[in-house]
Amino acid sequence: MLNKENLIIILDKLFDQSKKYYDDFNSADAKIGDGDLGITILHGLEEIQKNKVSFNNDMGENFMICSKAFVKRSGSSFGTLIAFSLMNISKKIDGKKECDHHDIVTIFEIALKTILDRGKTKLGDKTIADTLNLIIHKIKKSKNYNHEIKSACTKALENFKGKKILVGRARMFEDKTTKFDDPGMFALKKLSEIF
Amino acid sequence: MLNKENLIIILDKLFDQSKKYYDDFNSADAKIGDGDLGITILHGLEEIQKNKVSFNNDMGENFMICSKAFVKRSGSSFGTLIAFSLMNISKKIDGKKECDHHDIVTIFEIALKTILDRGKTKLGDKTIADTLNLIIHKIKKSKNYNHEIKSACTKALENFKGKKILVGRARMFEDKTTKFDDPGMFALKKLSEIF
Amino acid sequence: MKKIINNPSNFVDETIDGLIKSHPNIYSLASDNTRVITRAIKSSNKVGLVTGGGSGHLPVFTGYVGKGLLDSCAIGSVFASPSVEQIASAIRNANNGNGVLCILGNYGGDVMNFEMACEIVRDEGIETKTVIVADDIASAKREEKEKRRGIAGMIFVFKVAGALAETGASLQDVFEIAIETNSNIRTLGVALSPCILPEAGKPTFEINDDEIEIGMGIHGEPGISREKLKSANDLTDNICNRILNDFNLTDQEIGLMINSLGATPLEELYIVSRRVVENFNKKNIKIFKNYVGRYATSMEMAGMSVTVLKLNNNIKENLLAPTNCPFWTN
Amino acid sequence: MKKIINNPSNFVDETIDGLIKSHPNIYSLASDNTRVITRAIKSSNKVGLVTGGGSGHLPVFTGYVGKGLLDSCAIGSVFASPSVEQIASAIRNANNGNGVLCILGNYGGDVMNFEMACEIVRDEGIETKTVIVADDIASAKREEKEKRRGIAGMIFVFKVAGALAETGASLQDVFEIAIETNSNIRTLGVALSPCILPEAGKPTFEINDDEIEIGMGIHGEPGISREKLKSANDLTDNICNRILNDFNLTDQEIGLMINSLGATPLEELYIVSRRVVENFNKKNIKIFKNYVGRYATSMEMAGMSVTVLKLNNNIKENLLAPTNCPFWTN
Ligand SMILES: Nc1ncnc2c1ncn2[C@@H]1O[C@H](COP(=O)(O)OP(=O)(O)O)[C@@H](O)[C@H]1O
Ligand SMILES: Nc1ncnc2c1ncn2[C@@H]1O[C@H](COP(=O)(O)OP(=O)(O)O)[C@@H](O)[C@H]1O
Ligand SMILES: [Mg+2]
Ligand SMILES: [Mg+2]
Ligand SMILES: [Mg+2]
Ligand SMILES: [Mg+2]
Repeated sequence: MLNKENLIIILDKLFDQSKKYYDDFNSADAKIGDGDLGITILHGLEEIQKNKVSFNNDMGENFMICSKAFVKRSGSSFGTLIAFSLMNISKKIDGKKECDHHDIVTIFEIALKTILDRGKTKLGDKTIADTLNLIIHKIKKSKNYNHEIKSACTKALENFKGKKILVGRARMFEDKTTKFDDPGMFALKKLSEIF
Repeated sequence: MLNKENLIIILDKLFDQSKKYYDDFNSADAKIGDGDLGITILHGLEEIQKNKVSFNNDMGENFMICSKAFVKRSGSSFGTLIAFSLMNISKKIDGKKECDHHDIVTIFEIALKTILDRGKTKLGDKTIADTLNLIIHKIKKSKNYNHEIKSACTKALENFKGKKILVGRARMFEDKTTKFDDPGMFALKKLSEIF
Repeated sequence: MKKIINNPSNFVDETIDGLIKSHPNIYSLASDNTRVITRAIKSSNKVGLVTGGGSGHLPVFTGYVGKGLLDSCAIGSVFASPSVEQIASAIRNANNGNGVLCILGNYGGDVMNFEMACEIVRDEGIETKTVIVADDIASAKREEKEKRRGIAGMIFVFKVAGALAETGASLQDVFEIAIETNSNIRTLGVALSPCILPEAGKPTFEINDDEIEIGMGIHGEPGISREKLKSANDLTDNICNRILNDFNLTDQEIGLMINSLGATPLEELYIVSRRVVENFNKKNIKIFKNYVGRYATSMEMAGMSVTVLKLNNNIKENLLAPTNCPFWTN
Repeated sequence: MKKIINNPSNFVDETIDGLIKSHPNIYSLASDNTRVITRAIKSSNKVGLVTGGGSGHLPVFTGYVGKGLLDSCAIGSVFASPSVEQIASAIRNANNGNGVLCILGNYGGDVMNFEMACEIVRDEGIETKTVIVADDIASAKREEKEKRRGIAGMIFVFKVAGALAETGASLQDVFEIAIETNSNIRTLGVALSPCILPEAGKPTFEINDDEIEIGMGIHGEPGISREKLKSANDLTDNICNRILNDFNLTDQEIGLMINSLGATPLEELYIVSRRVVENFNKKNIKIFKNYVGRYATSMEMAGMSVTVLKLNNNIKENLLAPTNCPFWTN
C-alpha cells in the first residue's frame, strides 16, 4: 500500500541515495553519453524535496507535484521520461488517498508504457524500460514489493550484460556498448537499494 | 679598428650571449613590458648569423646586411631602433674597408642620434640611448674600446637605478618603474660582457 | 580556465538578460516565460520558426532568433533540455496563425519535450511540424543517419528555412526545405579540452595534454576515437576523409562551416580551413561560401568542427538571403 | 590549452593563406609581398586605409580589410610589428592616387616602422597621414592619453574612417574623423589566463588560478592591478567606474564593445554586458549600439575588454554604414 506518508519516506531515501551515488551515475553515463545522469536524478529529487510541503492526501496530486518538480530541474532523457511517467500516473490515480496492490502494479505499467511510447523504444533495447518490465513481472506475483523491486533491478542489469545498448546516446558505439551497463538501468539498481 | 673579421667575432660572441641571457632579457622586459626583448635580440642576431656569408670588405654593406637581417626577424622597438641605427651607420661608412677611431665614435653617435630621432625620446629617459651616450663619452677619451664599452654599459645601468622609466611600455607604471632597470639598458650591459 | 560569472545558479538567466539588454532591437523576452526569447519585432504573416535546447552553446540556440532566421527559442539550463512548458510557450510566441516549424538538435530530452509541447499546442489549434537535425557523422552509421546528434549543421537549417519562411511560404514548404537541408548536411568535430559547467565548477571530461578526441559531442559525449594530438593538416585530412566517405560531394557545390567550439582561435580555424579548401578543391568540390568562426560552441571548450552543406539553387538563394541577427554576417 | 597547428614557424603564413582561401571574394594577397593582404576587389577612387600589426589578434588586424573598412594590412609575426618594407607595400597597395591613411595601435615598433614606411612612400609620391590609436586607459594617465596603447577601440576607428573613405571624402577629412573617433574612445580590459605563442609553445605570462589582472595588455603587458578573481558584477563595476572616471559620458550617446580576448565565451560576455548596460543606464548614458563578441583577441587568452565610443551624428552614420567583411555585422 502506498500513501502520502510512505511516498515521502521513499522519496527521502531516494534523495539520499542520489547524493551518495551522484558521481557514480554521472560517470556511468559519461562512458557512453553526456555524463549528466547523476545531475538529472539529484536535481529532480532535490526539487521534489522542496515541493513536498505541498503534498496532500490526493496521491494523484502528489504525483503531479513530483512530475512538475522533475520537469523543472531536469533536462535530459531520463528526467523527461520520469516526468512524463509521473504525469500519466497522476492522471490515473487522481483522487486516490492510497494505492492498493492493483494501483501499484498500474503505476509501474503506466511508467513502462509512457517510456516505450515517449522514448520510441522497445523492450530488449537495454534501457530502464527493461528494468520496469521485470519489476512489473515480479510484483504481479508477489506483494513483497521491497524485495521484488530490489531483485528485479539487480536481475535486469545482469540479464543485459553483454548485450548492445540500442537507444539513447550510447547507440553509436555499437559493439563497444556490450561491455557497459546501461546507465539508467545501473542507476535504478543503485536507487532500488533503499528498499 | 673595426673590420669584417672582428665584426664577425663580435657578432658571434653577441649571438652566444643572446642565447645565454634569452630568458633573462625576456623576464626583465616582462616586468614592465611585453616580455619579448630576449626574442627580439636573439632573432635579430640569429638572422645576422645566417647572412654573414654575404659579408664582404665594404663595412657599409656589412652594416646594411645586419640592418636588413634585424628588420626581418624583429618586430619590437629595440629591434627596430637597432635596425634603423645599423642602416644609418651603413650609409655613413659606405665603401670603407675598416673603421678607425673616428669612425667608431661616429658609429655610436649615429646610433644615438637615430634612436633619439626615431624613438622620439631624449637623454635621461632611461633607455638604451643613455647607455650609448655614456659609451660615446668614454670612447671619445680612450681607445680601450672593450673596457670602455663594458664599463659604460655597467655604469649607465647604475646611474639610472631609482629613476623613472619614461618611454616604451614601461611609461605607464610611473613610480613603480623606479625599482626596475630599463630592460634595454640591462640587455646592453649583459651583451657588453663579451668585450 | 576561469569564468567571469556571478552566482553560478544565475548563469543562464543573466546570460539571457544580457542578450536582451545588449540587443534590444533584436531580442525580447516572452511575456509569459522567462526562458523564452522572441524577436523584438514580431513577424505577423509567416510561418513561425522555433528552436530550443540547452544553454552554453551561444550563439546556438537563442542567438539565431532574428529576422531571416528564427522567431523564438526555448532555453534550457546549461547543456540541458528546456521543459515542455517552455517549448510550448516558445511555439505560442512564434505562432501568428500560419503554423510553426520546430527545428531542434537530435537529443533525447529535447526531442521528447518538443514532441510533447507540440501535442499540447495542437490542442490549442496551433499546427506544428518538426525537423530534427542530425548532422554529426560521428554519432551513428550512415544507414542510421536519423539517429545522429545535431551539432553545428543546425545553423544552416535555421538559415535556409528562416529565409524561406520570410517570403511567406507555407508551413509545408518551409518544412520540406528544412528536411532537405538537414539531409544535405554532414558535420564532424574534434575536441581538445573540456569546458567547465558553471554550477559544477569542474571540467566536463578529462583528456590528456597530448590527446584529442575525434567526434566528441558538444556535451563531452565520447567520440569515434581518442588519438594523439597531430598536425592540423593530418587532423583536417582525417576529418575530410571521414566526411567524404559518408557523403559523396565530388563535383558538387557546397557551403562550408569551420566552427570553433569556443577557445580555439580564428588563427587555428583558418589553418584548418585552408587545408579543407585545398582537399576539397582536389576533389573538384566547389566552395560557394565559407563560414569560419564561432557558430555553435560549448562555452570555452577547445576544438572545432567542419560542416558541409550540399547546395542547390534553392538552398543557395535562401542561404544568402538577408538577416538581422548579430551572429550572422551576410 | 592545445593548438591545432602545423609547423609553428608556418603559423602566420598558413593563417593568411587560410583567410584568403576561405574568403577569396574579400581578401587577396599583395602581388609584391606575402605578408600584405589587400581587398580582393581594389577600390579605385578613394582614400586608401592601411593598418598593420602583429599576428595572433584575429580579426584584428587583417580581418578588417574589406569594403567599408580597410584597403590593406601589413602582417607581422605573432605579437610582432610588421617590417618597414611590408608596411610600405601595404601603403602602395592601398593607394589609388587619393592618399593613404594609416591607422595603427600605439606600440613602439609599429609606430616607428609605420613612420619610416611613410617616409619611403612619400619619396615615391604617395601622400600619407597617420592616426595612432590609443584607447587603453590602463596604459597611461588621462593627461597623457596619446601615450596609451591601442586595443579593441581600434576597430571603431577602422569602421568610422572606413565608411567615410568609401564616400570619396578627402584624405584630410578621413584623417580628421579618425582622429576624432580615436579621441572619443576608451577601453579597459582584464586578463584571466595567458595564451601560448606557437613558436615558444609556452604561456606568455603566469597568473594564479584565483587571480585576474585588470588592464593587462593583449601581449601580456602588466596591467594596473592584480586582484583576486571576483564576481562578474564586481569586476564590471570596477571597469565601468574606471572608464567613467577617465571620461565623462553622462547624458551622452555611445557605441559599446564587449570584447572577448579569445577563450572567454559569449555567455560570460553577456553577463558582463548586462551589467555595463545597467550601470550606464543609471548614469543616463544612452547605448546606441552594442557589439558583443570577439573583435580583438590574443589567440586563446581568457579575458575581456569594455570599449566605449562617444558618438555624434557624423560618427554614428559612419558606424552604421554598410560593409563587406566576415567580421562585421551591420
Ligand atoms: N529513448 C529512450 N527510451 C528509454 N529509455 C531511455 C531513452 N533514452 C534514454 N533512456 C534511459 O535514460 C538513460 C540516460 O539518461 P540521461 O543521461 O538523462 O539521458 P541523456 O542522454 O539525454 O543525457 C539511459 O541509460 C536509458 O536507460
Ligand atoms: N622610444 C624609444 N626610445 C629609446 N629606446 C626605446 C624606445 N622604446 C623602447 N626602447 C628601448 O627598447 C627596450 C624595449 O625593447 P623591446 O622589448 O623590443 O620593446 P617593445 O616590446 O616594448 O616594443 C626598452 O627597454 C628601451 O631601452
Ligand atoms: Mg546523460
Ligand atoms: Mg543529457
Ligand atoms: Mg618588449
Ligand atoms: Mg614587443
